Amino acid sequence: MTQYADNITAEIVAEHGITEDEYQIILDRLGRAPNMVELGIFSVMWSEHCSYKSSRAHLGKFPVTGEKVIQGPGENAGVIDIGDGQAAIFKMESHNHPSYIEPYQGAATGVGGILRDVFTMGARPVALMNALRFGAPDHEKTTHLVSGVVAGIGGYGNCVGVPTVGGETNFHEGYNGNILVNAMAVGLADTDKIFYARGAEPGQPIVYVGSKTGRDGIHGATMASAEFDDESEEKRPTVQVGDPFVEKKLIEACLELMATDAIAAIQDMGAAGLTSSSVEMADKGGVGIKLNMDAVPQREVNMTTYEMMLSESQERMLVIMKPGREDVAKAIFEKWELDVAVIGETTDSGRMVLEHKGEIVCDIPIAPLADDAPKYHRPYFAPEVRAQISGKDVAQPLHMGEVLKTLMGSPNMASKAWIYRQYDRHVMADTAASSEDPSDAALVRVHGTNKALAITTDCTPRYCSADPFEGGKQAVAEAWRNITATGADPIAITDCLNFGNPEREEIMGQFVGCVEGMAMACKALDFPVVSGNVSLYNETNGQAIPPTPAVGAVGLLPDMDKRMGYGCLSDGHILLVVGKTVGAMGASLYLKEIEGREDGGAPMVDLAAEKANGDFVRGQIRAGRLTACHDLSDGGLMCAAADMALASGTGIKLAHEAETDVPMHGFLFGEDQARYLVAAKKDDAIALIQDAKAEDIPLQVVGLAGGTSVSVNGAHAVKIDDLRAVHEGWMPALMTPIAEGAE
Amino acid sequence: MKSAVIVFPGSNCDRDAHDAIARVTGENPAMVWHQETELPDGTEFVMIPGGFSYGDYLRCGAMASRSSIMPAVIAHAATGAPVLGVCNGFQILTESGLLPGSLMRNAGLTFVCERTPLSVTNGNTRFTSRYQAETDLIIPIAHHDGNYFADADTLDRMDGEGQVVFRYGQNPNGSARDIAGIVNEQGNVLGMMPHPERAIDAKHGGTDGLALFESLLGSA
Amino acid sequence: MKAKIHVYLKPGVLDPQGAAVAGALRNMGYDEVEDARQGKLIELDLTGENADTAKSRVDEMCQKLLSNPVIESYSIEIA
Amino acid sequence: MKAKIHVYLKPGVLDPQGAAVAGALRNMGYDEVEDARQGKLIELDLTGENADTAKSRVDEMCQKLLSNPVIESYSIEIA
Ligand SMILES: Nc1ncnc2c1ncn2[C@@H]1O[C@H](COP(=O)(O)OP(=O)(O)O)[C@@H](O)[C@H]1O
Ligand SMILES: [Mg+2]
Repeated sequence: MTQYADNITAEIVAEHGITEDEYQIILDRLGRAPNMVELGIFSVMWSEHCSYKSSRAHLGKFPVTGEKVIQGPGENAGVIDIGDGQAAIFKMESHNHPSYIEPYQGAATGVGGILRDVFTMGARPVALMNALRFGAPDHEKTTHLVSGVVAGIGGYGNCVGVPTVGGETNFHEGYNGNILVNAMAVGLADTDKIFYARGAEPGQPIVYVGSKTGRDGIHGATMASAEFDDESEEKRPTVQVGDPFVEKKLIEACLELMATDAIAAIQDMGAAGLTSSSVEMADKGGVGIKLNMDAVPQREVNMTTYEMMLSESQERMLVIMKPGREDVAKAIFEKWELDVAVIGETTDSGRMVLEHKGEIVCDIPIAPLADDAPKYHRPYFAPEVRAQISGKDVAQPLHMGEVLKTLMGSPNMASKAWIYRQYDRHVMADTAASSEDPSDAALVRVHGTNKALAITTDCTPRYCSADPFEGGKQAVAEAWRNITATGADPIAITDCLNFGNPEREEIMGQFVGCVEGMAMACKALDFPVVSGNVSLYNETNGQAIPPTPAVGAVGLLPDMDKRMGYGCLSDGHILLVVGKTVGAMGASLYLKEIEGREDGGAPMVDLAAEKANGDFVRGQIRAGRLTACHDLSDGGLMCAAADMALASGTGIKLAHEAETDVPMHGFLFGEDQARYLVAAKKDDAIALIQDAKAEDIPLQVVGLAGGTSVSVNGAHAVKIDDLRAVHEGWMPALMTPIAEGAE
Repeated sequence: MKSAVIVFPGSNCDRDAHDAIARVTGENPAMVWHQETELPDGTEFVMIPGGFSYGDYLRCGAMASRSSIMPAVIAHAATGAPVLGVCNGFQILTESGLLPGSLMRNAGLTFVCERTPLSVTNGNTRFTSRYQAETDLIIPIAHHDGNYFADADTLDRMDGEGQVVFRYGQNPNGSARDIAGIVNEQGNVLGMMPHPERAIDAKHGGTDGLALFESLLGSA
Repeated sequence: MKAKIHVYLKPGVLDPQGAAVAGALRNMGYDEVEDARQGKLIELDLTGENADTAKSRVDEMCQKLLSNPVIESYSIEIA
Repeated sequence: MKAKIHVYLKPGVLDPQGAAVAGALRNMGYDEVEDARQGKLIELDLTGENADTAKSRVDEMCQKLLSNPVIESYSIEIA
């Protein structure tokens, strides 16, 4: 007979997302039945969101160390060394479910949360990125979700004054019922001023700072891990509201406090707020915790301990201070008009003890909450490998220029200016390249230096659906390539692994495949994973999203004067492709947009070629040989050429050699990996060709810059102006009809 | 030139303003917290930076313009000394009555960030003497409420007196008469939505904002 | 006909604007201000004569566009 | 005591939000919407007992902070 405390039933336990087996573990660890507060605490700590119970077994496959890694996964964000005593701190996180329910606040609080992960560690946030996936453009909810999410991201990031410098946006019917909102934040700190969640010792005061606690988002963490059904709109009141004004003050106040030496450990209150922040610091420091709930700043009357511990009110932090230094925090937070209160202390009991209105309302050991959290080895199977498709298997179109126009005006290729115009990209005055600029990665100067961080987010869900393993490799490789194409050295990545229900074997198979592919690419490219986030159960009524392991990557450009972009093409420049072209068409943009099919295998990623070609390109950039460089990805060579032509206002005459066995459409639109389109003046091109030969790098002359059209073999011409019209026109046409009055 | 940058809770271009001034004048400006009641002794130039003071809640600039430092800024302006408000700073200047009119929600209702073509319509102010009149500039904007409004008489009077200093090439926000920046009647208080402090370096948004700070330095 | 719609935040939903306004008023010396909330007021000019029809149509508009049921409630007055 | 303050744009001041709301409602098929205006409703919780004093203090708050006389008017209700 299972044991229950007063007022608790099997149903209540189930509502907390705790399985019967998990409940038995709780009984075992406590030696008694948990009360409501304790049950709530276990439920959030053991939710998928906080415990990674389905994914942990596989995340260990990622390489997480390296010469430049200061802190890998396990803290609030990853930390890498960028030289001169400075570090870049970054992480990406999902806010998928909340954004579907309330797009503005869901996206806004997603930005707020990821910023806190970064400034908690002592970094001043310097850049934001966002990776968005929406349903089909003509789905009834899409435009409403797009406008809300974009306004929310902008509303928050613009107000806190951190530039949103780039991102990616896909539309696919697979996201109709579950959009993805992944936000990434990057910050800068001095290597000797980094703050951790670990480091607490017994007898230290616990200080609460930021906004007051309300009843927001109670059970948000468990909701974020639950599958949707048609009734989920009913769950709406749990969505929390963000206050970017308070966040901005919190950033300044925390950085001011961090400039003192008063902090022992610090942690933002994210999902599961007060519970997870206090448990994580206690667990990492190996201490116990005692909180006086009466001292918690409260926004509403009569809040219970259960509510306070589970609340997800935003813009709050928990600081464990060195004894006697509470006044330092008080003075700073009062100056910034933020709440500040000593709410407890660390102990040597190894337990979490909560006292409210004179009664002990919770007394549980801390270790099981964190370490003994369930960890599942969920069964899975790998999807069947699909056959490769090459140009020869696909009918040749009549007019390549018309195909190009269709692709450049298609949802995934069309300009996203409608989105990024709503983001302040220039605040902090260090943005050297952002969404609007012809650069494969955003470039953000390290303030006061001539160095820049190169930042990109990438993932091609089409490939991951076709082949999780190759798709996982490709996501990492494309990010590495995008950083390389700017002339920067790729350093490390963060990720956001978005998948369906892991209790389904084929979904778990996608997850494992993607993770293993990513891990392999990270090892081959010396590109370790330093932080990340997993978002599972992205499915509605049994319909899962396409597997979407978003990668956010950071590199370093040592000398801004040697940066490379793809907007400086002029008449007479010679165009060349670095890397081998065989014309892989499986799961390509061409197949989807022109043939209306999504079948075929994903393009194979030859990681050795990826590394060799990338290192070659970077070397040529630094040698000053190139005038333009663009990685080849969606839509292949001709789309990359169109990007260059649009950005430069100069046409391109492409040449396809008839005698090769790659047909013209495979040559133009195939999505073979490890390739770059580069441009060089004639003399430099000759030297480039010689170097490539010497280093055994595949290199092919593919065209010449000039004129006002993009053409192939003197035919198939399409005017740059016509390309611009379709490219820039698609998204405004989609969004204009819904002028929403309400913010 | 001794300068001061006023910092409100929610200001977020204060560092950018500081760096632009330091670069052009060679002297670090004082960063003055909104709760102060006096400017540092000898302050010549005051800049109110952009951002979202008080979150832009209620009305942009409304709460900041009632801060305790503002009487000192108003008194400073009354002596004829130069005061520049950029973006949220412009909103604070109109809210505090130092400049006429008001900045309303953009006509397109969305936040707009872009590098905007501007023309200098009065090159004879102390803020613009280093620009040629009618020169075209590219300076970034980034705002939600930059739609300048004033009644027709005020607009006519400002046009007549040369108080309109910058106009947009392509009106991004619905501003009356394409107004991007104005000075007061005395010509010592300038408010503008575009961000000159984000256009002082060829690697970051160009250098078209430099001449504004150089003009100020030249006129001091 | 005119409809006045008052859109306000549901109780318990954080109201950052209201909190900032209350703080600013107290800073200005209005110590009697304990709390502030900010809502929207939307006025519509409507054709048609029937107040009941108008009210039910406006109710629909509120549900579909004018309010965000996740965080807001509304009330309608027809005059 | 509670004060309800209604802040609205003066006639003649263009109201982009109101215009957009009217346009959106008509796009959704509500052809009866001739025009829309958007204003603010601010509710204050006040200490004190005297409604007249409260009203004159709130009037001051409106003039000093809550409304912008260049573009806005206001009305006050004490309850
Ligand atoms: N959601 C977004 N937020 C900001 N910028 C975006 C977003 N989506 C796309 N962009 C920008 O639009 C440009 C084109 O995006 P994309 O086609 O994905 O680039 P690429 O294929 O070269 O990686 C990039 O500069 C990118 O940063
Ligand atoms: Mg790219």
